[in-house]
Amino acid sequence: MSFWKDPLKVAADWLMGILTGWGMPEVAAQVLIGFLGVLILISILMVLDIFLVWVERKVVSRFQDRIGPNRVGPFGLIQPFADIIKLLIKEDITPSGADKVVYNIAPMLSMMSVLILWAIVPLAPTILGVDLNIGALYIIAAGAIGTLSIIMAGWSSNNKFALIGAFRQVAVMVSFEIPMLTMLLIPTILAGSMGMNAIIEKQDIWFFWLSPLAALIFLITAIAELGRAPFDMAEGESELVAGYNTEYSGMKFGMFYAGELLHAFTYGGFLAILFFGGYRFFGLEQVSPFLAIAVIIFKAFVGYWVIMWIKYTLLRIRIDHMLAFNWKFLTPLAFTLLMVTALVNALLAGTSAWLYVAGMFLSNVVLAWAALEIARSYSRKERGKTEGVKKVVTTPRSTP
Amino acid sequence: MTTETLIWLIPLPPVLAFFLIVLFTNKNKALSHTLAVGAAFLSWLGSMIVFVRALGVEHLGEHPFESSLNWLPTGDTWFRIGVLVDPLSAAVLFFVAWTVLMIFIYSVGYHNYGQPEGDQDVKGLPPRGAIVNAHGHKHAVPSVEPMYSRFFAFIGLFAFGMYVLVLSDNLLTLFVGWEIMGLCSYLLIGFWYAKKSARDAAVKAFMTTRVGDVFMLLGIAWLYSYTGTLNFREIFQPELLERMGNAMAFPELAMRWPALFPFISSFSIAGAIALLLFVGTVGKSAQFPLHVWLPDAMEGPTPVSAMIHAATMVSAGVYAVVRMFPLLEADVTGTSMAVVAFIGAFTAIFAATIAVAQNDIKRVLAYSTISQLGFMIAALGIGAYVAAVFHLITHAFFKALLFLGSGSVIHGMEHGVLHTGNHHVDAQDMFNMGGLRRKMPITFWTFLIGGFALSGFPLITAGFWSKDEILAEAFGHGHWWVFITLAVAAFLTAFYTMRQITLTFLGEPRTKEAEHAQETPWTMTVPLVILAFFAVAYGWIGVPTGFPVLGGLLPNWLHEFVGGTLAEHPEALAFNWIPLGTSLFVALGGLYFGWLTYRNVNSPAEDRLQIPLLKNKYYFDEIYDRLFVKPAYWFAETFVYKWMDQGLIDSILHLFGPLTDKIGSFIRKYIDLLILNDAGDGSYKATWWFGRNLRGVQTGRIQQYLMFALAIFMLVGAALYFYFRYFRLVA
Amino acid sequence: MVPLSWYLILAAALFSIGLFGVLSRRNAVAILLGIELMLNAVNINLAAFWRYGNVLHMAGQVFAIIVFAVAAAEVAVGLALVISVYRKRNTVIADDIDLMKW
Amino acid sequence: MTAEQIIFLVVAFFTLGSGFMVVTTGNLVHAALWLVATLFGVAVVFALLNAGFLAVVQVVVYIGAIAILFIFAVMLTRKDMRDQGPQMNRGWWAGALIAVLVFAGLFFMLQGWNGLSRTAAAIPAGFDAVAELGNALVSPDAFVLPFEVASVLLVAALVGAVYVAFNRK
Repeated sequence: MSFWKDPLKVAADWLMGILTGWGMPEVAAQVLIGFLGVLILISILMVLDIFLVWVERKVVSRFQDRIGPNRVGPFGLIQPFADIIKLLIKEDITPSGADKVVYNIAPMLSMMSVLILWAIVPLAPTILGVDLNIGALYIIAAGAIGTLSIIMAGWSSNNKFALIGAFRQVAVMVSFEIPMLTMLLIPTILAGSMGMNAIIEKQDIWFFWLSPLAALIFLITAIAELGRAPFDMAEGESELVAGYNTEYSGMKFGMFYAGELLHAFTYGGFLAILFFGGYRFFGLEQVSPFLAIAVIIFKAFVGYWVIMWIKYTLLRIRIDHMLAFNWKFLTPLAFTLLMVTALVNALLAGTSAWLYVAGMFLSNVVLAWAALEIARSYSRKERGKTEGVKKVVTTPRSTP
Repeated sequence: MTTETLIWLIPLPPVLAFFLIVLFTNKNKALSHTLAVGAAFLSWLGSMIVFVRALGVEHLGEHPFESSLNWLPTGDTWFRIGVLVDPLSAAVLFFVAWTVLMIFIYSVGYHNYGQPEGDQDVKGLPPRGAIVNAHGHKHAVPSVEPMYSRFFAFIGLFAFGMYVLVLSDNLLTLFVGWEIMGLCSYLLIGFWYAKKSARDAAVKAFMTTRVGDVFMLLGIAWLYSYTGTLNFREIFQPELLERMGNAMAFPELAMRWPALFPFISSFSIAGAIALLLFVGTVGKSAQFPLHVWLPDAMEGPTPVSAMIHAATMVSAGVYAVVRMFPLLEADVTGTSMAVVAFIGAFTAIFAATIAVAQNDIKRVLAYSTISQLGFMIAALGIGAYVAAVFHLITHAFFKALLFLGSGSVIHGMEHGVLHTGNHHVDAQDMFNMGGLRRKMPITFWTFLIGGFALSGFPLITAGFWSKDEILAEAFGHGHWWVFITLAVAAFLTAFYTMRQITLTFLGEPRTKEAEHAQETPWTMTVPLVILAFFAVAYGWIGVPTGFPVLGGLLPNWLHEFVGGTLAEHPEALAFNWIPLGTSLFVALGGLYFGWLTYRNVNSPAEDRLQIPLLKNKYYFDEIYDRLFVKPAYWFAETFVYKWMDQGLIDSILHLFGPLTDKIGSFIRKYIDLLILNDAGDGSYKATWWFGRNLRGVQTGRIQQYLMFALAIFMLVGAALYFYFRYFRLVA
Repeated sequence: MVPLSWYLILAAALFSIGLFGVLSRRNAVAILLGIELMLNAVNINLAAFWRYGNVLHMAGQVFAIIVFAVAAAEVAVGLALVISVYRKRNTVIADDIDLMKW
Repeated sequence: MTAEQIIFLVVAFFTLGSGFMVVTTGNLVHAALWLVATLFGVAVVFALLNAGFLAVVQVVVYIGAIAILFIFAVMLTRKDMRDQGPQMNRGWWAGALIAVLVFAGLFFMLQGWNGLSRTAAAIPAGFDAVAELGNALVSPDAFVLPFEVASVLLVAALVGAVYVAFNRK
């Protein structure tokens, strides 16, 4: 077994040998090695995160027909480091009425909720933290911690804008968790397992082709979970200043910011894993784990790029529309899709692969079309109501 | 429709009419009598169809129309009820259908349908007539019966009972019909219930027949317990009859006191059962000694009398004996037959003598009925089965005719009474009549036919043939004393019949009312004519084949037909001149002497036969009064009421009164007030006190409740835990 | 290896703490918090008995799942009631909500 | 003392300590956050018991939904953001006494039970607890009826909660 086939195991065995050679008990050595692995992963992720800041700024400037950071380093690549230095040396303000402990824990939790997701992300068949057999649920569980961090931040700031922003964001996250969870169940059904590796192994045909609608809904809910535009009502600058992180400054704000970026990239990764074959690319993953890592990073970046594309293209949606869209459209659609998928899967399982794929794909298309038709007729009705109301002469409101 | 289905349906129309009239149409007289007569007509029609079909069946006795269904579950088996039409039933059904229909039609006229309502009429009394304004001056005309609909309802039910009785294939439903008729006779005799005499007569009839019915029920029960069936054809299986005829009825009695009760102990089971059933007939057919109710039953309306005495009820009694004749015959000792023959013959002569001295036109007929029924019973007693049935049928026709005729006479007389306005004149007393032949010609001629038939006027009338046959049988079988007794009775019959005709129709009117008597409407005369036809013609079907000249001219159809009912076909008797001569002599002689004696008699005083013994019916009512009624009253009044109730029980009760009072006051003072009352108050006070002091516990604070609950739970739980842990844990 | 007793005692302690919260806190929301602790103690017991009993028989886990559902239902209804009461009476202090007394 | 025992003890003390804070802290939002900590501890206990599914569901349902709901409820039912006055009622000592007694009683009863020191058998190789649990929940031979009843209960409770809390104006 060479380093190039299974680098993680070789490295761990090598370290174990060194540590036990130093007279360390095996258990302690294992814990230490695990701890070391986590540390390395997080370090890489943080570096990646810094790079993501640059990517984000570059992409948005391109969308907005600008050049973006270009002074510090080649293509402005050093710019994020300059930003970090700026954040670190800024005054760290804690509002006078703030609940200090909670105020300080919140950004950490926010960052944590993103980082723990990477425990289950398979970068290659052998390079992954843990192959949890309940991986899909784990994503939601991690999202729950993110929710908690936001409400902690909003409440502890002792600022009404922060609190309102937190409430909004939490409401959105809790709501969109439901279709997201449902959509996580579709790869689960198709793969017959919740484990990430098992899901990837099953994708001889991308699940995207089996259930494009599920991938779309997952993308939408992921954006909502992230609180990014068009679902960024929580931090709508014009009315809430900056939402739950209004009172944060310096590196604490930086953690929220970095957390969000990394979160977006992570969801891009999950989109790739759940629907686009993860590290698999025409057998490249079999050649070398490092190629597999390259493949999944590339796919994650594509997903991230789509998320950015949407963010910088669409307008912000009103909070009630956001929730109504979720509860009245997305959730029923997700449930229906789950049932249809389960049904078609059960009906077509065992038939020829082509028939299976075609049936799955068509059922998704038909369902999407039907849902859009229903939504369209409903909105026509709503519009009719509104137009009817318009004719009524409004009386000036009495002063409160 | 199959004959069996039709037979099932025959009894239904009258009972439907009964319910319809009672429930719906009792306000409407026309509708009521239409329903009743229509129902009677339907039954008549059905009966006639069944009769004609029965005639067409060869050996109907062996293959009767039969149909039955499960009725009562009796353990593993069912008690089945059903209908049966064998030759006997068919013959009886024939005359029942005719007479019932005639009586129904006659009733319409009898109850003055179409006449105005009387202003003085009361419900429960006969109509007294109404005053109408016609031809410029006031007339008294008969008024319509106030309870017109009620009458038709009752006779409908009565007809139902009779049809059920005739068509039954078992003793139980026969008894049901029997009892329905008993009820209806009670209701109809007491139809004018406001009259005390009618009430008493109804009660008397009911109670007297009840005596017989109880014995009959005993007989039925015995029969059922012995044979396990009440179906006629099953009972009359020869082997079963033989077994019953040879078995001793009272073996213990015969063994213990053979000398004391030679008579009773000699009965076979068949004989004993037959005699018990016969007692029922004695009651129903008014045989000695249970005959007393029948003359009193004349209190009812005349169609009822005709119904009871001719068509149905008394016939039913004889019919029952005829039905059970094989059982009677099965008695090897012959004791029961002798008893029956004796009762019949004695009743025949006994009632005939009484009839001679009666002045009431209907009472004469009543006693003549008893007498004629005695003839039939006596005929059965000597084994003259066919003769008894023959006489039963002919008698039904001519006696119905006579009763309806007498009703017509009374009606005519009442017309005269209304005309004169003298209500003290008894319209039923024959000495108030006379010379009615000119006033009421149809009634006269039909009555004459009926009377001659009753007397046995030779050759023409039906009565002659049937009575002659009975005498011939008695003579032929060597029952000398029966023959002589019946001959004397026949002579007396002819005598009092002629007396009746003479006093009623011949001579001159003895009262103004008789002068103003009028012929009755067609609804009454048409039935008379029809019945008169049968009273004459029905005899011709039973002319003995050995009769000189006439014999063989017509086949003796009746003998063939009815005799087929029995398992052993009875032999026709050889002809003998002695009984024929006797019957010729008694009939013609009786008639002649009757006319001779009474052609000039104008008042009861001149009637030398009005001797008190006969007039008072041998004092039988008085004897029964002393023997049964008075002691019963005494027992009820003096013994039970005065001594037992007032003396013994009341005194004990009076003892109880103060005692109870004492106990009550003691209980009230020391238990009620002291314990219960104060305890009640105390409990309320305690509740109040506890509530007052414990309400602090109910704080409304959920957590405190939870604490209490948990504390108690822990205490109880700990107690239970330690109990089971340390005391109950085995090993 | 951890013996079963440790889990059971942990559950018992957690249950008692929750019970104390239920009995002693003034705020109705806090009482509900105590109830949550008690339910979790029960769940620990269920899971522990599953693990230490027959692992192949899933009753313990299934009932833990059902307890989750019941807990969610209880919190939803309980908090709805608390909010409703707060709207009507402007208080969530359990001792003040004592209308149902003598 | 094995590593597992150490981990268990740490988690247990963390859980109990935060649980104690839940019921004693004066600040209700802190109480809710301490509750989150407790629930997280319980989730770790589940994980120690090899009930991974329960652990994750614990986090999803309790922390992601119930705890959030509590914080919402706390904030919706107050006039100002700070808690005033004592958070314990007057009879808190009685509650404490009963709680201690309950614990003592449970402890006492557990002592008398002979299955107490039982150790867990090893999980059979190839045994997938999640798949087994899934089968048990929907198998007609097992727990499909309680499962469905629980889901109906949940729906009814949610509808009821909406109805109760709905602000009619």
